[in-house]
Amino acid sequence: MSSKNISMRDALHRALWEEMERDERVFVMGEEVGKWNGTHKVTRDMLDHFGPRRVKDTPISEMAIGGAAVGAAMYGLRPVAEMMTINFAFLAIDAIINHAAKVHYMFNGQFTVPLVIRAATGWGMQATATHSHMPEPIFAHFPGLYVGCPSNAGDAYGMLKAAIRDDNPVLFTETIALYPKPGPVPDDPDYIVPIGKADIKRPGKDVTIVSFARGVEWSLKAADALAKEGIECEVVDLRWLRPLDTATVFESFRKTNRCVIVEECLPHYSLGSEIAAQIQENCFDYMDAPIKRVSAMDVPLPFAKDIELAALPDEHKVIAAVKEVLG
Amino acid sequence: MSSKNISMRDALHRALWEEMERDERVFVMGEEVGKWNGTHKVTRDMLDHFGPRRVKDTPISEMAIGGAAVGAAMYGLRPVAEMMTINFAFLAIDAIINHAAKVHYMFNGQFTVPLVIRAATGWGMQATATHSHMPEPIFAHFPGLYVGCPSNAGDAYGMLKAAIRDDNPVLFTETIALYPKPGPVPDDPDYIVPIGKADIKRPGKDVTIVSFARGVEWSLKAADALAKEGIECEVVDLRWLRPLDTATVFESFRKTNRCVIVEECLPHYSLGSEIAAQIQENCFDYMDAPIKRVSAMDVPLPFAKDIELAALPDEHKVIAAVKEVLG
Amino acid sequence: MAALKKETLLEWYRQMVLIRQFEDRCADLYFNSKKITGVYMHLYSGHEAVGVGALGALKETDHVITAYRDHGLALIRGVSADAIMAEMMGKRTGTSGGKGGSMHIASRQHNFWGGYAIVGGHLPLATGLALGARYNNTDEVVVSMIGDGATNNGYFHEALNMSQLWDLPNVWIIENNLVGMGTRIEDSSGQTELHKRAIAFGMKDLGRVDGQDVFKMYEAASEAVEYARKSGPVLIEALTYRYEGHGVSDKTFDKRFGDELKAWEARDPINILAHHITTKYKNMDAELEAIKAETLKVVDASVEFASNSPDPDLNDLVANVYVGRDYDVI
Amino acid sequence: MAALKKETLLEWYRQMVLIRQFEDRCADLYFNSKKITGVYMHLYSGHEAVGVGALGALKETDHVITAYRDHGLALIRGVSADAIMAEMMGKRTGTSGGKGGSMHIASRQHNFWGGYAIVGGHLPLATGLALGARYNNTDEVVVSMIGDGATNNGYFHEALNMSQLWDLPNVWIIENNLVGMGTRIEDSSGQTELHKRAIAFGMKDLGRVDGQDVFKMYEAASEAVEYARKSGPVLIEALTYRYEGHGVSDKTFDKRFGDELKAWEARDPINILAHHITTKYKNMDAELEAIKAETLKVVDASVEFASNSPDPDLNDLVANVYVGRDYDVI
Ligand SMILES: Cc1ncc(C[n+]2csc(CCOP(=O)(O)OP(=O)(O)O)c2C)c(N)n1
Ligand SMILES: Cc1ncc(C[n+]2csc(CCOP(=O)(O)OP(=O)(O)O)c2C)c(N)n1
Ligand SMILES: [Mg+2]
Ligand SMILES: [Mg+2]
Repeated sequence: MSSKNISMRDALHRALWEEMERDERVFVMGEEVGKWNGTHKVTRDMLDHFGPRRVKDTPISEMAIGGAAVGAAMYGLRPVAEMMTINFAFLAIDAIINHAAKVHYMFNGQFTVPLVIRAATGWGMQATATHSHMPEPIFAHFPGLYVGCPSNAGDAYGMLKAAIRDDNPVLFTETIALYPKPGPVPDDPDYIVPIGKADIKRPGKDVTIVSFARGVEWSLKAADALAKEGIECEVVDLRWLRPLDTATVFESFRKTNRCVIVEECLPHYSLGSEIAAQIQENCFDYMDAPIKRVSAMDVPLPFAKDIELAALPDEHKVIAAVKEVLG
Repeated sequence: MSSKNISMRDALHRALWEEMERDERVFVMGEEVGKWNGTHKVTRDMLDHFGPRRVKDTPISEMAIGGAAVGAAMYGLRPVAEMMTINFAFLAIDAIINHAAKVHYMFNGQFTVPLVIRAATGWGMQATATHSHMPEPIFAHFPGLYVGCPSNAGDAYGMLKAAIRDDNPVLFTETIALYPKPGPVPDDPDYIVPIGKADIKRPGKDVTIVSFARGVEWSLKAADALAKEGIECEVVDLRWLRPLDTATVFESFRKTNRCVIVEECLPHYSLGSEIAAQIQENCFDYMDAPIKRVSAMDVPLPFAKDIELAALPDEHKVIAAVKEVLG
Repeated sequence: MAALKKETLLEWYRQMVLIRQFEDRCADLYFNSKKITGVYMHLYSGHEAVGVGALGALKETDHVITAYRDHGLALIRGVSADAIMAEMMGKRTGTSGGKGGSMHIASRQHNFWGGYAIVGGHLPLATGLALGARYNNTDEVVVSMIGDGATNNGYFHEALNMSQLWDLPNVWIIENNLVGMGTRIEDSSGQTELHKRAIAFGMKDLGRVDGQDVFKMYEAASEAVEYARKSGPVLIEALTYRYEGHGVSDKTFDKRFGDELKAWEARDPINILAHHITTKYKNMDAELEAIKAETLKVVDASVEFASNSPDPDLNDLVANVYVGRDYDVI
Repeated sequence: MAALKKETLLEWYRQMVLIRQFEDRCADLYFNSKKITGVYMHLYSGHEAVGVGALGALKETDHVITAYRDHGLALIRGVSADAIMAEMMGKRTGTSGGKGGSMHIASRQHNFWGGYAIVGGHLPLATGLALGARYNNTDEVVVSMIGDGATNNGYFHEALNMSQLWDLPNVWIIENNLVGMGTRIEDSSGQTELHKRAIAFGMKDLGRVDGQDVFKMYEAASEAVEYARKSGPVLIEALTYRYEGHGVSDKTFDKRFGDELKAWEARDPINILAHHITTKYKNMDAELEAIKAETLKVVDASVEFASNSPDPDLNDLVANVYVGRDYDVI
C-alpha cells in the first residue's frame, strides 16, 4: 500500500478529518478545539472547515464534556470529545466509567455509546506533578470501555479510525512526545488498525519486550543496541490496553521464554503488573527467568528537568532490564 | 490484652469517637454524617455529642468535600471526610490524587495533609453497576496516598486510629458486608495497627493465600475446608494496599512456593496483578506453580441477585484455585 | 393555557393513581413479601403531580431523563407496569433485563432515557441528548428531573451552563422535595430558592411552581417546553414532598418529619386533582373509582407477570458489556 | 475608605513595577536565554492592580491561594524574588525546592498557600483553609483568586456553595481577564456578569470592579475582607486583562486580540497609579524612577541568585513523597 511520511499529529488530524467527512454524525467537542485549533493542533482548521455545529468549543467543564458526549452518543451522534490532557480526565472519570462504560450494560443493550474520548498523555516536559500522568491502566481497569494508545503515526491513524467507527466508548490517548514524530501512514482512508490487536514491531528470539505508546520507542532503541551485542529482542506493541491482546504476548513469550515490560506509567497496579501476572499464569512452563518491569519511578513528577528525566524510563533502563532477564 | 467482641461498625465508631475525644483537631465531615447519623451509622450520635463544629453535614458535593478536607488538613486540622461510598469518590479523585496525595511533594514539604477519607466499599447487595465498585487498587496506583482496607473489627479499630494519627493522607475503605461482623477489639485506646503492615491470619505451609478486606473471610473459610483435606493454607491479610507489605508476602511464599490471590476487585490492573508480578519477580526460584487470581468477574455488576453473586468471588472459587495451584 | 379536555384530566388522574398504587405495592413487595430485594428503591409517592404535569406537556418525540426516583416517570411515559415491575424484581422481562433494577428503569422506545443513580450524573447526559436533538435539526426537547440535593453538585453547574451556551432545548425541572436523604435544603444550598440558580447561567428562570397542583405544573411546563423548543434552556423549580423515606433503608423518616408530612398530605396531588374533577364535572365519583380499580388491576397483573418471569442467566451476566463483541470473562 | 498614606501608594507602586519587571524577565529567560524551561509559565502582567489592591487589604495573618498564574501574588505577599526565580528555574533554593515550578509557587511562612494547576482545584482548598480559620476561632480571612474560565467548573460551584453554607471567611475574587486560554467569556459562561453567580449561593455579591485601578480594587477588597472577617463569604468580579498570551505555548495571542490589547494598555494599572501619585504629590517623577531602578536590581539579583543555585538531586526526587517515611523507589 502506498503511504506518506507524516507526523503522528498530522496522522491524527487526517484521520479525524476524514472520518468527519465520511460520517456526518461524527463531531468534535472540547476545550480549545475550535478557535484555538486544538491545544495540540490535532483539530486545526476544523472549525473553519466544518463550522461550529460540528466543532464545539466548550467551557472548562470536564464533567459536562464527558457526560454530554455520552448523552450525544446515546442519542445517535458519534462524538469525539477532547480532554486536552489525560490529567483533566480525572474530573470526567465518573462520566467515563459510570456512564460511558456502563450505560450499554446497565440498560441491557437499549443504548449504545459510540464515543471517543481523546486526550494527550505522558510526561517528560517539566509539566509537574498534576500535569504528568499516564494513568491509562486505571481506566483500563473497568469493563465496558476500550483503551487505545498508539506508538506511531500509522497506528495512530488506523487506531483512531477504528475507535471512531466502533460502537463502544473508547479512551484514546496520544503521547505528547510522539506528536511530532513522523512515520508512514497508508494512503487508504479505510485503513483500520483493529481494536484489541497488538503488533510485533520487531521480531526476535531471545527476549520479548512488551510495551505501548512511547515505551515502544525506548524498546526499539534498546533492541537496536542489544542487536549489536547479538541479543535479539522481539518488541510487542500492545497498542490497546483494553482489550489486551494477550494471545500475541503469550505466543512471543513461548518462543523467547523471557520478558521485559516497558511502560511510561507508574509501577503499581499498572500495565507491567497485569502482563507479568498473565504471563506467569498462562506460560509458567516457558519461564526461564523472572519477568522485569521498567516503569516510571513511583513518585509524583517534579519540575526540575534532570530529576524528572531520572524518574522516566528510557532505552538504557530497558537495556539493563533485558540483560538482567538474560541472567 | 483484654478485648471486647463488637461489630466492625462499632469498632470504627469507637475508634473515631476516641480519636475525636483525644485530639480536638480531628473532625468529621461528609454527606449525612450528622443528623442522619451516618449512612452506615459509623458516625452515629456524634453530632449530638461533639456538636456541629466537629461533625459537619455537607451538601452532595464530593469534589468540594475532598478538596475542602485537603485545605483543612493543610491548615492544621485533621479531617476525617466520609465519601458515603467509594463509588462517589470518583467525583473526588482529582482532589484526592492531585491534591491530597501531591501537595506535600509538590511544595517540597511545606504543607502536610493529615487527612483520612473514609468510604464504604464492596458489593453483593444488588446495588448495581454504578454503586458496586471496589476500586481501591486504582487509588493505590498513585504515590503520596496510603490505602487501608480492614478485614475485621479489631484491625478496623487499630487501622483507623493509625490513619487518623498519621500525617499523610489515607484512603480508608470499609467493606459494607463486614460492618455487622463481630470480632475482638482490644480495650486499649492506643491500639494501633501500623500502616503498611500485613498480618498472617492463619499460618500454613502448603499454599499462601494473599487477600484483604472481605477476601480474607473467603480465604479463611476456604482454608478451613481445605484443612479437612489435609491442605494447610497460610492466609496473608495485606490490610494496606499502599504501602504494600511485600516482605511478609515473599516470606510466606518462600515457604509455601504456591500462591492464590483473592480480591473483591475487578481482575485487570488490580491487586492480583501487582502481587503476582511482584512474587514472580522476587521469588522466582521458589515458584512451584503459576500464581492464580480469584477476582470479581470482569463485568459491570447487574441487579439480579443470582447473577450478581455469580460474578462475586467466594470460598468455593478460592478452594478451586488452591487445588489448581497444588496441581 | 388552552382549556383541558375532560379525557386529559381523567388520564392524568389515572397516571397519578397508578403511580401511587404501584409505589405502594413496591413497598409491600419489599418489606413484606420480600419479592423485591436489594438495598436501593426510591418511591415517587407525593411527587405525582410534578411528573404528570410536566410530562403532560410533551410530545411522544420528546425526551425524558431522571435520577434513581424513576418508576413514576416511566409509568407516565407509557412504559408498561409489567416491564417495570419485572425490573424491580430483577427479571429478564424487565425494562433492563433485570440488570438495572429500581434505579435504572429505561425504555428507548418511549424516549425514556433512564434513571441514573449517581447524583447529578444524568444532567450532562441530558445536555448531550439535547445537543443531539439540535444537531439533527429536530424540534425535540429534553426534560430532566433534578433533585434539590443534586443542585449542589458540580454536574448541575457544568451541565446547565453548557446547555445555555449552546441554546439547547433542555427543560430543567428541579423536584424540590425540601430534602436529599436527611439533609434539608437550608443545610445543603446557600441559595434555597433553587430556581434562582438559573441566573448563574443567564438561563430563563420560570420560578417556583406548586408541584402538588398538576394544573400549575402543566402550565409552567407547557411554557417551558415551548420556550425550549424555540429558543433554549429553561429552569423550573417545583415544590413537592417525599411521602416515604428517602429509600428503603431510611427507617426514621416519619419521626424526623412527621408533622410536616401531615401538612403536605393535606395538599395531596391526587386529591387536588380529584377535587377539581368532581367540582368541574358532575357525578364523577364512580368514574374515578372505576379508574382506581382498573389501575389496581394493572398493578396486580404486573406483579403476576413479574413473578412468573424468568431470572436472567449467566449468558445475560456477560451480555452487553460491549457492543458486538463476544465477551471473555476471566 | 480611610485616607491612604503616601508610603502605601509608593509601596503599591513598587509591587506593581516589581511584578511587571519580574514577568518581563521571566519571558526573556524563557524565550531568549532559555534559562527557564518547561511547557508551562503564565504571567501576571496586566493584572497587577487586582493583586496589589486585593492583597493590600489583608493582614499578614490572612491567607492567599490562587491558580497557576501565581508569581505576582507571591511577590505581593513578600515572598522573595530570589526564591521565586529559583523555582522558575527549577533550583533547590526555589520556594518549592525546584519541584513545583512556575505553577506551584508557595510559601507557608507568608501564608501564601500556593498556585495550583488544575483549573478550579484550589477553590475547595480555600474553603478548607477558611474552615480551619473558623474552626480555630481566628479572625483570619482567605482570599482566593479565580479565573473567569474557572468559574464554569464544578469545583467553583461546590466550593462556593459550601463556603456560604458554613459562613466561612472566604473572599472569592474573580480575575476576569475576559478569556481562558483562547475562549472568550461569552463562549464559556452563560452568565457573563460573573459576579452574579453569587446569587446561586445566596452569597454577598460585591459586583464588578475596575481591576485596572488599584484604588477601586483596594476599596472593594477592604469591604469584602471586613465582611468576610465578621460574617461570611463574599464574591467580587475584577475586570482586567491579560497582556501576554495565556502561557508560553500561546503564540497567536497578539493576532487574535491585538486591538483590544491596545485599548487595555491605554488603561495600564501601573500608569493609572503613577498618574494618581504624580497628580497628588509634587515632584514625584524621580522617586518613581528610583523605585523602578531598585526593583530592577531585585530582579537582576534574583536571576543571579537562581542561576548560581544548585539543582535538586536524586535525594530530592524521592523526598517528601510521604511525611516521615523513607521512601523506597522501585
Ligand atoms: C454523587 C453521589 N453522591 C451521593 C449519593 C448518595 N445519594 C443518593 S440519593 C441522595 C440524595 C439526593 O437528594 P435529592 O437530589 O434531593 O433527590 P431526592 O432523593 O430528594 O429525590 C444521595 C446523597 C449518590 N448516589 N451519588
Ligand atoms: C481542570 C483543567 N482543565 C483544563 C486545564 C487547562 N487550562 C489551563 S489554564 C486554562 C484556562 C483558564 O482560564 P481562566 O480561568 O480564565 O484563567 P486565566 O488563565 O485567564 O488566568 C485551561 C483551560 C486545566 N489546567 N485544568
Ligand atoms: Mg430532594
Ligand atoms: Mg481568564
